[in-house]
Amino acid sequence: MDRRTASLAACGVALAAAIAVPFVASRAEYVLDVLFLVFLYGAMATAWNLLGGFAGQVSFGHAAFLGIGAYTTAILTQLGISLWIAVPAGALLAGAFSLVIGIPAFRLRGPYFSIATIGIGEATRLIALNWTSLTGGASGLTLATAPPLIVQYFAALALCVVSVALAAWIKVSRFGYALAAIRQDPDAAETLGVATTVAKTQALFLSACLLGVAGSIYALHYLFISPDSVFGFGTSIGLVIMPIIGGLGTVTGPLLGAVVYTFIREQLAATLANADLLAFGLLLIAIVVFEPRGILGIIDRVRSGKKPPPEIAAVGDG
Amino acid sequence: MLELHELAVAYGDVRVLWDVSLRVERGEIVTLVGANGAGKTTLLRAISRTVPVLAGRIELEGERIDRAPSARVVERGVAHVPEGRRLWPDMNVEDNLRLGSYPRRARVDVEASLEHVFTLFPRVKERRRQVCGTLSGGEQQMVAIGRGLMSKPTILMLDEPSLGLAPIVVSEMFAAVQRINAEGTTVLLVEQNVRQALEIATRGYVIETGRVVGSGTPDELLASDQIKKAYLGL
Amino acid sequence: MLVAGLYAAMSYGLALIYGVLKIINLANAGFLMLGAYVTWWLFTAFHVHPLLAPLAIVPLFFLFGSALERTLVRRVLGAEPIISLLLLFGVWLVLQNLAYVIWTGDTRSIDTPFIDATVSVAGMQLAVPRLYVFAMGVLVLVGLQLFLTRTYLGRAIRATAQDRDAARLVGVDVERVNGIAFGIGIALAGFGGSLLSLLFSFTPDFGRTLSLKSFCIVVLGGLDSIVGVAFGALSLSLAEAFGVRYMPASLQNLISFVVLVVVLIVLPKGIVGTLRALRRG
Amino acid sequence: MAEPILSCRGLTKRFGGLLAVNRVDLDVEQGEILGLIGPNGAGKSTLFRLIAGIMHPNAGTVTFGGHRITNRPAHDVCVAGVAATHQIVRPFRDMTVLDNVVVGAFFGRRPRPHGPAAAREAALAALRFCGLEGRAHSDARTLNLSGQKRLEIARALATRPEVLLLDEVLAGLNPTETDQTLELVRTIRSHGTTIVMVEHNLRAVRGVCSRIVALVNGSKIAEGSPEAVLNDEAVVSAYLGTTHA
Repeated sequence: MDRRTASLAACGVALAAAIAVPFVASRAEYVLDVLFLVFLYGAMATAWNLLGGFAGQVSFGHAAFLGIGAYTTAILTQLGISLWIAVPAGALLAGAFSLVIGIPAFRLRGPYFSIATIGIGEATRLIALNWTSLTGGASGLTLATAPPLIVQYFAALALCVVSVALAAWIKVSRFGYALAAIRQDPDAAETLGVATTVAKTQALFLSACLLGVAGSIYALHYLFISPDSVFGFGTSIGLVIMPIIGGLGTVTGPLLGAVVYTFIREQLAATLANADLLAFGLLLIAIVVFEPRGILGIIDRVRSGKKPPPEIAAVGDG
Repeated sequence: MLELHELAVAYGDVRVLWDVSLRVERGEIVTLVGANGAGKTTLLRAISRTVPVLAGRIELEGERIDRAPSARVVERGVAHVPEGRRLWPDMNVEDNLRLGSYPRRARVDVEASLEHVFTLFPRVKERRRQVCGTLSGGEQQMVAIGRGLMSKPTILMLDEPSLGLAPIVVSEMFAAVQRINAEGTTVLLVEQNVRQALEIATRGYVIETGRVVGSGTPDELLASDQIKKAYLGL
Repeated sequence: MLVAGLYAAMSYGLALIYGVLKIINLANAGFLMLGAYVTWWLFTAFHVHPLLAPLAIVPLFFLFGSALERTLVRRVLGAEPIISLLLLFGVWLVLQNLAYVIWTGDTRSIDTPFIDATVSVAGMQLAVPRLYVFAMGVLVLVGLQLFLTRTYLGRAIRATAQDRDAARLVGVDVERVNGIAFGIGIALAGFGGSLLSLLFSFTPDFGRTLSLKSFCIVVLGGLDSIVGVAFGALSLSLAEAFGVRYMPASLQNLISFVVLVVVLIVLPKGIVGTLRALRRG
Repeated sequence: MAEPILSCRGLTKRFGGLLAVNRVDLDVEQGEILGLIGPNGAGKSTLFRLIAGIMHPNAGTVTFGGHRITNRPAHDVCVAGVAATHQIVRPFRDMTVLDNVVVGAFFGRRPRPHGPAAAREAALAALRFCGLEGRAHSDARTLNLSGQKRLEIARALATRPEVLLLDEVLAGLNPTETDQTLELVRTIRSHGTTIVMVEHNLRAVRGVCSRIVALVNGSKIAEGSPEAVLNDEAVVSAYLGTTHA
């Protein structure tokens, strides 16, 4: 059995297990709740990774898309509109917004783009906070009814599967080659015929739509959303951290990162406020300094028994 | 006073110099000639310790400097005026010059060194308050040489001082180099203006693809066909 | 308007670190916040007058900054810019949440008679702390300008920022300059935070808004000049002062973000950089 | 004579006060190997970047196959059929050698290969052509300089160019590698691709080019057969300098 078949088989087994869980788990409620979060975060991290990992455009403002999805769905359901319309509307609105900001923001490169995204994320949060007539301002929005947990569970699972499958397909497609080329050397990519701005905008759009759906599911799960929760900087931080923990620019890395992220949050957030973010900060520093390829990098290293790639700082100046 | 023994230099995988040996005696003007990409600039950078040395020795007055940090080499009296002048464009002329006397040894009598540079290049004095980015090419080159002199070097290394300058300015430049040499500073010169450089030199070395392929007095070099070969591939 | 002094003081560290090390100090927000908290803590625990706090903060933060450069930042200097950005983002997270853990998320403020004092100048009632902060901001900028133009070390820092190799060729130890510049940058952030604590109440999270303002200021002014930073600080405080007349005060913070994004996109070299390019061209 | 496949008229580029390229006219005939020579700072690489769309000129036009490509973005120029290599090699360091070339095959001039399998096939063909197929699955960063230069060429070839711009592909190579690369250049031409090369190694230029253009300080000073240009008094003094007047 070659590697490809093996990994496909592993995916199949994992998927079957995930489908079976609700029917066999003993403390189903609790297990479902945790797994729901893993899948939701996994989908979100995978979505962020399309732009941040594949194309190397690190965004600190991706909460904006989650927030738009969440608010759109919340507002439309309050008006009595069916979820079959409300959720896609949230996704499309998030996507449309990404086009509006992507066109100017992609004139910036690397770190400048990243800083602009902090500003964009913060600006959308402030707008949500102050547009009281639409969003209810700081007091947030409350939804009347939620679909049963098992439906939410399968929705998160489905979104996660779709995101990961999309990422896996992109990785080997023409589009994926364009993104990888952009990440490593945008100028060289241009001279080989890659329309870099177009490709980056497409990645951003896909990423935003997926996050829009994730936002809808989030709103339906918690039944309460506020600018500080869905648009908050903490959300954006989580989106950056999960893929980095797992392995930036890989297909399964963000999912692994989501598992670690959910675990640390569940364990630490309860014991001490903000201890989880403290841990993420330390983890981030450690990863960047010691193994920028994240968990998958560590696995790779253990497996091949090789030394880490020569000092990332080896390219000194001069 | 400066001796290179079988010096080898590489950037990563790319070998640039192979077994280069040469010597510069006190008071000489030694010119390195050779086509673009032959490794002349790298040779100077190896001496000023701004590229790592792979193998071989560099000795300055008998002391090995091939592992010393660049600051130490400057302190020992080697000034390197790099290709393309490399001034600090947003600083004024005087600040550029004053920073030239950064080594402790040179910080005494800074005013006297400054006066010395101004006598050598009166035009620089006129521009002393001007930001370097706005100077003409010739003026920038004068400031770059002046900055090198501010460290009170015993040996001055010049990399392509005539690059991009008008012929009249080039002549001025070479006259200044001769004057600096007459005042007791040894000069190691890399030039693409071969004829004029050899006119003021005591000796020259021909470098081709990272190796020394010939040496001798200017007349010997000009008479042989080594130079034409090195430059024009005849 | 008087806030401009504060804005300038807290932004210059960012510009200095960018100028010399060519990395964007995303942790600036954390150090601002830490400066404010240390001031508050010295005041409540040891009754150190807040005006004296910088005497401790500046050297302490300088040492911390150089140590951070030596241990962590140095390792990522040659890597892609995004790596150093993520590293400093991690440092920021750690600082911010350490503050949460130590001092909790409660809003803090410093309360002394000095804070409430006012003077009347030309018929206007002006708060003394605001005047003081403005004066200090100006003083620090002038002091820095003198340091950078009059001393060997200061000139070496500018030289390294403009052309590292050339600096090396005149004997500057550029690795040491890196550490010093990072230390000064962090010390300035701490100092800015300390000044801030005189004007505003704060939480561990408050650095973010201000840090974004710093980004806005250095981007407006160009990432490497004191005059630029002063100019950027003034422009932003003016824009805010005018802005609040036409929109609710709660949206005031939005102004800097909008300016940031617009300037990044329209004038990537900043206003000062653009003027300079025009003058040279 | 037939229409030149590529031609520049009055091409000018300023950097601040410096005229890097000064009103240069250049015609490239179908099927030739044109050499572009000149001392350091003559503006050769800038001229290349202007043609490839990496930079845009302050004045003048570039025409390719009868269409103006001035001010078009670099990726458009590549898709139109003008590919360029970079003077300083710029491989995608974390990709395999093959994947580097696949990028070129996937994009570049139409008709493009359909699907990943076809793109890999095309990329392998380009690698084989450049003698790199043995290293197809190595990481690009593990190639030595000569390998990376060949990779630059293979990547550019994979975009199926009609005109290939080679920027100092010989710099840093030893004599054997130089000869191999020159042979490769001849083979590429014999397959119908027109080549313009910037080169310092005049011996190589003399051996391989059918025509030479010399630039000094941004202006064209000579043009013609290798023998004529390399014996031109202005060119010789540009390289060797003038005797003190």
